Amino acid sequence: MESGFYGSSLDGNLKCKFEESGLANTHEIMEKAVRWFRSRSIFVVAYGTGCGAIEMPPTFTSRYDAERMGVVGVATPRQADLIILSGYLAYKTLRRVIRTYEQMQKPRYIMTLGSCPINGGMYWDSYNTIKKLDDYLPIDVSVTGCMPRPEAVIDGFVLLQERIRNGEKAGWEKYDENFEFYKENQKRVLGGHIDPSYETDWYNLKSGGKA
Amino acid sequence: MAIDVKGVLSPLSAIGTLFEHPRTLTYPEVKKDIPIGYRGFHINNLETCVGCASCEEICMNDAIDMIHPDREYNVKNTSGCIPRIDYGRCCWCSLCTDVCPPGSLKLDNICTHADCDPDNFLYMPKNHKNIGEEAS
Amino acid sequence: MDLASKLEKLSLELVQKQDYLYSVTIDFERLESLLLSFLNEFGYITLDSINCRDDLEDGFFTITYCLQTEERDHVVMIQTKIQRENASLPTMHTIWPQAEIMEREMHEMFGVDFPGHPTLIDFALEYWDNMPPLRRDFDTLEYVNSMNPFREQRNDALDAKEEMKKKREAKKAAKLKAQQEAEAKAALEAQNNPSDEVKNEE
Amino acid sequence: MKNDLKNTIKIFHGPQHPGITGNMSVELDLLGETIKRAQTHVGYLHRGFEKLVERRTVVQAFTIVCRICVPEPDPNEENFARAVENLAGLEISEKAKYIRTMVLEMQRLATMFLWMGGQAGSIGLGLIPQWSVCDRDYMLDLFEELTGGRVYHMYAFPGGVRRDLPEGFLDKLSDLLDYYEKRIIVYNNTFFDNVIFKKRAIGVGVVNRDEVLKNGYVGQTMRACGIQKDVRKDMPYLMYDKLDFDIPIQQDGDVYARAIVRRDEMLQSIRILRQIIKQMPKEGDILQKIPKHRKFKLPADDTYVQTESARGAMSYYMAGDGSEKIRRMQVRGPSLVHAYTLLEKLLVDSELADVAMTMNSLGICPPEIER
Repeated sequence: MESGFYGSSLDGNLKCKFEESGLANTHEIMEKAVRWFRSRSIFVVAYGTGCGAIEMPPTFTSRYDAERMGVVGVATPRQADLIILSGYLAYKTLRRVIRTYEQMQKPRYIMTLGSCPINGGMYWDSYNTIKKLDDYLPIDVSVTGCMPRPEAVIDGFVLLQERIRNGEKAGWEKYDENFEFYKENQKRVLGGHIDPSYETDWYNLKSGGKA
Repeated sequence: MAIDVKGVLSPLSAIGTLFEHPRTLTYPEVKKDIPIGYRGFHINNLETCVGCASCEEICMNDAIDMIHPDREYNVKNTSGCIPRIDYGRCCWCSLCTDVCPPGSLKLDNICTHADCDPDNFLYMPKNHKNIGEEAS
Repeated sequence: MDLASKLEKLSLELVQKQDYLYSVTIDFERLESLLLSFLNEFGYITLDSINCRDDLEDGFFTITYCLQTEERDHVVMIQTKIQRENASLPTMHTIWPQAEIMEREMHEMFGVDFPGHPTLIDFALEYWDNMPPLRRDFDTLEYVNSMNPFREQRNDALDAKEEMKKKREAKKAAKLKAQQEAEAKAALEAQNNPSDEVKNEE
Repeated sequence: MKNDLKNTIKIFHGPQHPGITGNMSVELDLLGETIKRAQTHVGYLHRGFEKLVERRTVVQAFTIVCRICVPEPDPNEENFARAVENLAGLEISEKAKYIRTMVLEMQRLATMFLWMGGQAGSIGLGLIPQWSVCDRDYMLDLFEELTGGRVYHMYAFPGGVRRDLPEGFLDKLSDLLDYYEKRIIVYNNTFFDNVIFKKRAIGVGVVNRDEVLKNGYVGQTMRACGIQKDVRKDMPYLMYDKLDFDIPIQQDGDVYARAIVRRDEMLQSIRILRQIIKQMPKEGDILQKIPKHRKFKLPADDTYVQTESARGAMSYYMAGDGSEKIRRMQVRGPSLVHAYTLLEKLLVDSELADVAMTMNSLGICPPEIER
């Protein structure tokens, strides 16, 4: 899959047009500009999934003020670019997180806070949390700490912005490429109970969909 | 209905804060001083580490592995091993530093690490003698 | 204390555990009537918590009801034992509304049944099909290993005790070897110039 | 019941929602803007603490308990430490007691500032969270210095505390309290007296006074109904019987009354801290000598301890069995009853816009409901 930033078809058309008119470089410059703007306007969906959510208010309010870097909180996943998974995920939360992530528009990114999503963390022997988040969802940036200080969270933002600016391969592209792999893992650990299932035909629901 | 005059006017006093000094820390440029006792990342003085694995034993998160260092630092090291910490497990409770018999394992006040690959969180404690001091 | 004499009439003993903590132990048959008399006669109107302890070795659950008076200046624990197999308790939700949620939790975590309880549905777990997780015979680490893989980069970890043993043995061997070498050397030297030895002896 | 729910629309308030106090959800059946039925769902944060504690030794388990309630970890640490001390028969020194009391009161202030941000944010006063979260951060800076942790302190250890006071700490605390006293006047002007807050909050979420004691509502929910009860006064622990403070009450039982009670409690906390600064002993042990972690055994006995957290009484039941591990630890926080028995009832026939405000004012903290 092409890593085009305007969506694949439009991207190809634009490129052709630029090349026809002898402006091959313009396309690159445009893409760079788009990347820069994208890196400076990251909208974060307001979903505190774990302990790390307690460091979100200081990060987003006046003391550390992530807004000066263009990182702003929004209410719904439809408007968001980034979801911060702030800590351990219980199986019940993972179902909601997968749904929230799939509702987000591309390009979308995932940042994890704390040790728990990396290798289980404090709850490594707990029966209700997942241990390796990158089996189920593609992670762009992991920040360690229990919990990470606002400084560490901002470091995570800086790293994410750098990656966007350099046009490195983002998590959502991996998710599209290895969709079967991620779905298989999700089904294995969630026992097939992903409600509503990803294949749900929303326009021809036969039995009442369970929300 | 009576109008609550005080309730309407008193919130306007917030305008006065326009003239106060801003409290924001512009972090990546200006860094806050983190006190020395802060429980940040691990440092280990390899010249005094005796490889006793007390830290491995007390860690309830099973975060510490004993591995061979690249060369021998301390001839008195009983097992020839030094601790390596999995930052996908650690909770910075500092029990490992409390039980360390020679006091070689300590917690630094550096505490930020972000990486794009979740496999990169096995942390080798830096070989520092004291907090904030480079080893020779 | 006033309560102690009242309980003595019911042939029960009030034990003081801490400064503000008392406990009463009672058999299961009289539990419901005792709770009612605590509420209606002794003035213990608040149900603070219900909890369950799994005594696996003896085969029963210890149930503790913590009650407080209107003054809230001390806590009385009413403890009873029920059989672990097919455990069942009378529901208290008609008397104390908050018991509904506490009993729902206990049903999920220990598998205790409450006949007549209106909402014995999922509390914290979802699609759980294993044994109730807070029972002591549920091994959480085994369950985790069957569900989730951990990271594999840590396979190079060594057992420090083994390494210590190995190093000690290596040291011993080295020492022995050094000793033998020294002896051999000494013997060799003694062979080569025996006159030195004679000189030393002198 | 079925008939009432005719023509209603069902929406989920949470878990992904900016107005929720944590990772939980409330299922609402709406008729227009009016709520006809509310049902709480938790479990998004269940980690099985009570199981994990059984697998660890006492020394290891103490680091995990502060994670039970994220906004205020210290009452959990205090409860755990006191329960272990009760079981093992440890006595702690006067200085350790003073330090622990101080940490609890500091935590109470920090939690109240965070609550203020949430309460103001839930009715759209965007300025107050910007200020109050920043003010809370100054307290966290002091915690960093004292305990080495910003949010999770892991400081109150069975047998005392883990570190001594750093040099000049009490002076810094005293300066911060001066600053807080000035700030509370500012918050009075901009938030508590604000006509917007009054219009929204007065008469909303009224708790029935007759239910309070029987249903086990605690904390500000109880005190805003005119019931003057506080664990610090009724069953004094640590140094609270030697400190002079009042229990503020209000009579109305609505959201506004709870807010005023919280504000008065902040002032009382400052008063307590000032006394502690004056009375703090200069010398003294801070940590009792305890056995090594594999040899620290608890007798086969059980105990029940209560601590007044910033949202109400928090209780721990703990039982040992003669081994180095804990047989059973049960946590009963204030949120369990508030989120189910109380909230489900309060929301019926209220407006959708008031849900976030009511939840905030009850001080519901999801990680503590399900552990």
